[in-house]
Amino acid sequence: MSQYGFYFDKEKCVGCRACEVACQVWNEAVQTVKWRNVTCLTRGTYPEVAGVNASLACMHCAESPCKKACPRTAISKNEETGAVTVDRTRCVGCMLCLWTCPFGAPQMGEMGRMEKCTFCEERPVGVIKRACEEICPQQAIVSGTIEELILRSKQVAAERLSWDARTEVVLGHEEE
Amino acid sequence: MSQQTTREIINGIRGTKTVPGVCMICPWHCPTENFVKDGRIEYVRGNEYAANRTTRCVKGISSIHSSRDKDRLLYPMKRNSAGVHERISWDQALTEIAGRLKKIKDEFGPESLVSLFHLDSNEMFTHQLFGHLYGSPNLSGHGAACDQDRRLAALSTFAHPLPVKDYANSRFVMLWGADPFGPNEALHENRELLEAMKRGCRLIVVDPNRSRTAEKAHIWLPIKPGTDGALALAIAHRIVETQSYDKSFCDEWVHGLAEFSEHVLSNGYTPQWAEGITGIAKETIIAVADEFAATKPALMDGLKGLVNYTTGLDALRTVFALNVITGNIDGPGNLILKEMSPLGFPLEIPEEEATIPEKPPIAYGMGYPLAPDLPTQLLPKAVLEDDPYPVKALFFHVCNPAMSDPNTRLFEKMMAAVELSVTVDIYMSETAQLSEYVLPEASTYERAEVRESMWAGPQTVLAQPAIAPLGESRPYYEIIKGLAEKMGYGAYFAWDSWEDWARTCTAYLPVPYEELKEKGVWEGELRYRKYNTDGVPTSTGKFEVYSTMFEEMGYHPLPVFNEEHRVKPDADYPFQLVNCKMQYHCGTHTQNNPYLMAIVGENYVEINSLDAARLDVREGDLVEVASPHARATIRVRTSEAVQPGVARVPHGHGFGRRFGSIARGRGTHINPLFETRANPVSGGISFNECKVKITKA
Amino acid sequence: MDKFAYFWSLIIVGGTVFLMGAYRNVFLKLCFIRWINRKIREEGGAKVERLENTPIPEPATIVREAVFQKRIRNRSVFLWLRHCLIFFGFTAIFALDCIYTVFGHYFHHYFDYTYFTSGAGRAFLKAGMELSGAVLLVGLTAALVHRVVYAERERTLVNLNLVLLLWVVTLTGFLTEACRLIGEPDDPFVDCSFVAGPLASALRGIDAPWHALATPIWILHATVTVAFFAYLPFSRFVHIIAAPIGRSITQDGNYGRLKRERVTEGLL
Amino acid sequence: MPITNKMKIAYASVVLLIQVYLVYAATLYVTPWSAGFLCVLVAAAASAAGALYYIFVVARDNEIVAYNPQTFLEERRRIG
Repeated sequence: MSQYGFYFDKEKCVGCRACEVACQVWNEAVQTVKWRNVTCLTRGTYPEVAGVNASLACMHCAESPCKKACPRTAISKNEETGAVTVDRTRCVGCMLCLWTCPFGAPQMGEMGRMEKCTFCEERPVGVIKRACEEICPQQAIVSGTIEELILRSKQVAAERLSWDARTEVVLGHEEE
Repeated sequence: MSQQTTREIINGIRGTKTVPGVCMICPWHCPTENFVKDGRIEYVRGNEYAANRTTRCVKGISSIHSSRDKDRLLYPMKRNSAGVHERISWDQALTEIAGRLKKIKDEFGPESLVSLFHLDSNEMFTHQLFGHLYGSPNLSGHGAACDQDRRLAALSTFAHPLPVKDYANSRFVMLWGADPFGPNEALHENRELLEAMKRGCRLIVVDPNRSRTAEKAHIWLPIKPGTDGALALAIAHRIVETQSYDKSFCDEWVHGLAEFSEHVLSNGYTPQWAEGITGIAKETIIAVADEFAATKPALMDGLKGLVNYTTGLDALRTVFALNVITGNIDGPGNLILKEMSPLGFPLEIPEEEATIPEKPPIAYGMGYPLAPDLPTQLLPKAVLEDDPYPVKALFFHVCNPAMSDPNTRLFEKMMAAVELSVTVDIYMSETAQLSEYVLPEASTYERAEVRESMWAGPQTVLAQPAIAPLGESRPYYEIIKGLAEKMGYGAYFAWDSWEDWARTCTAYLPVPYEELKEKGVWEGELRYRKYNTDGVPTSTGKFEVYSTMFEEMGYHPLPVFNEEHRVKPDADYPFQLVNCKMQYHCGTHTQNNPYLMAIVGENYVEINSLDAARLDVREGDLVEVASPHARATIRVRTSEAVQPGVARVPHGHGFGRRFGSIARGRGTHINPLFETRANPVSGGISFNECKVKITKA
Repeated sequence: MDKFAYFWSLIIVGGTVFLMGAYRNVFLKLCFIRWINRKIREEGGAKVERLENTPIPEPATIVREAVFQKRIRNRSVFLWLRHCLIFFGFTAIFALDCIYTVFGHYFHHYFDYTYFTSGAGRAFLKAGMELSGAVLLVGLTAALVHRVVYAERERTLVNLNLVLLLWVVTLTGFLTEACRLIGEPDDPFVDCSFVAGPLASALRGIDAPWHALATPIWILHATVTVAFFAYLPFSRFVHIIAAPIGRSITQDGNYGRLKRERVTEGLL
Repeated sequence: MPITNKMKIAYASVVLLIQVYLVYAATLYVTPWSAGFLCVLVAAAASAAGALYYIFVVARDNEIVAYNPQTFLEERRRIG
């Protein structure tokens, strides 16, 4: 059972929302509300302004809180790919899953049931990119097995520390 | 399992067929792939063989809607006496237009036809029909509203109209008023720049507004609007003073370095002087100048932020001069003088058939001999007063000057005064509503195109029709063919399918036609430092920092910083109006798009929170923005990213839109506020020479 | 084992089964959600504390979402009408029933409080229950018809068991009332029961041993009702308990937006 | 451990309390210590036992067993 998931690089994302629309176009038949959402934030006063953009759909967590919080046990985890998906026939749209999801991924669909990113189930995992990853002009979204993604985030950090004089600690690699 | 391309895998999943195409939303023409299944476009993405790989920007991916949009133009229309557009047949439309064109040519000469287009590759047919056969010299793109100054500055410095950027190998990138991460999305360049930055490339952005690119930059210089020229000259002063330019390169390849240095030093363009004007500390200017001179390879480029001011042309000439004197030109990681692929014209027209126009292009008569494109904002005055010579026929193809040019009232008068006005578009745009004939064009999914794309090296895109044209719309080449037959030039347009002229176009490409058709794109080899082999096509055979072309035409050969034409905010009009673009929209075609209108439906005036507090206005309130010329009511958006004293308004919205169920009635048309101001040399529209006052509505 | 003994043992067993279901499908989950939200706040390293774990929902969204059900209205007016009938019918009859049993059957053991048992209140209660019962029955019949006939076209899900169960409950409710009225023709409030009254007079025509049938029908009604309540938390009807909590806290997706902002701010 | 024994005992005691009250309420309708009342008592006892068995044994909250904070940090790290 290999766990797949998304890796999102905030330094590359410019908040253009192409991933949102690509997800809508690819899942047109089953999607009534946007599964992937980009948040663009700016803080501070001119000219000391800091901005960041984050494109978040489901992170397909290993021990997904939404799966445990659902009173109808409608959310299940795919064994091979680790993709967390919702079963529409069981879901009643009570949105307890959204209350517990740390990333705010579940969306309330127009059909009265919860809809969420299905990690592009149709697309063979590990063979081709997900719809949002394929469209992202900056290639800020990367999908793959967790080991690959963590290795990648370490490589990016190492590569950055090699030339960046300021030894800024990169998120999550404190213990290395 | 053979190494299946991702196309085949997706076709396997969805049972679709892949048809290579091209995206027609913005000037970048990214090669694309359309996935078609029984007459419907299921999915679109970038072409995996092209430089942008499978990526596409938000406007591109959402343009799938225009292949199914029921609000598109579906049949030819003619405006009746009551001013209402009625449906007419193709035959009647083409016969009447051809008759009128012949009558106008006999009476006023071929020069009285002006044909404006945005960027469609099928303009080759316009050039051949209206240019070679009909004989009009006034065929022009939308350069005046876009990058006219940049093209002229590049022509005068490198004798190349359109330098592009090789970010992948660059170590230092400085962008003046350009926002590739924001509205002017340049697909593969964005990815290359970000990957280069990950490898340590420095990004410096000069922009009064905290744009998306400024967000990612290492250094952001929040300059006062319109004063980029002073900063560029100050950097040049620093580099020339410390002699940190590339001496060997300059001796061999640069003309006029001595005059340039003497000019910069004697006129006192010191960083201290620039600090007062631009508001950027002189230490920062010196640090940036030294870092630019020291890091190789580096590149500097500027775009919309500069060209919207009358000082823009000289600023860009200085920026390009800085590239040249530090030897950063046409090498890996520099500005690349793009090499075009050997594309021919689609039709063979023998020399003697072509009619040579007697009168010069209208731009000469208007006093802008060096203007690369016709200054469309001065066209209304020229038409109404028959200024250089009478213009009786206007032909618009996929461009909407009624919406995008300043001083809309004058434009409306022109459209009423002119004898024949024809618009070819896929939507009933504002220009179409004002013109007599409206011909529906097939969208990019329903027509073929052979075109050069904007990758640094030679790259040809062969787009093919994926679905049948909607309603009675026709591809542009069919319209031109119909018109040509009615005008008696049918002999040259004797082809039955688009493949015939596509083969003649791509005859000289080294790739076989079948392979190009299957892949959809051909990429030649990106050659660096082409001047070593091919030389520099300027009159002096060198890159010209002292421009002989300008000298001949009586303009100042060296870039200066004069603000005599600048319109500065004053007491009763305290705000500088900046005409900007939105990241999620690009012109008329995205206005009726449900995906984009869901993200941002209407335009807004963006002002700094301090100004909003002073005006006692909150986010979302309606305010009245008034320039000495006109006024408009629009919603406010307070933001920390905008410089106090500046009001940013995205153009391209509103005008009491009537053409689409989603676009109808949304947005505010801001262009009437801008006066008709042109850059004295290039004739480019200086939108931002405009001061406004904002009051609570 | 007379009627009342059976009734009370039924209530005890049904109530406990209901509580067991509520434990597994609601109580456990709410405890977990509260715990995970606190965990996120402590170890998530979110520098931003702005977002509380259980924001106070604004009433406007609740009214729009729960009472007006804008989402179903967007889909189709018929589905919206059907849901409103069932929603208001069920809540009304449930509330009135509680009032009636508490004030009617229970209080008079302690103090002579006859307002609801024989006073003017009885009439209101009676008419109210009849009305809401009728509304509920109409809604449920519409749901049954719709589920069988239109299910594929409307892409809704066909599970008849629940709707059928509630339908039987309502039907037997009217039958019991009708039988009681047959037994007591001179009931002072017969004019208030505008459904059961005519039904009773109609049934009186058919010469079945109505008096003998009264108790079994009453028992059947009681059994089916308690079965419905007991099965509720295990079935799709758990959304009667869970949806008000979940939907009002997550405010039609707004809570998700706040959480995404919190994650993004953590990246600043 | 999200669901402590303390919570389970609290919930179970509430269930038992309700049962006791219902039995007391039944005394108003069913004369105590008559045959019917005995049935009520048996029903109460059975359901109480069933409830306790269910709460402490059947409804294993294994699926909600300790949420491992390390995996949670893992997911956070993937937003680099």
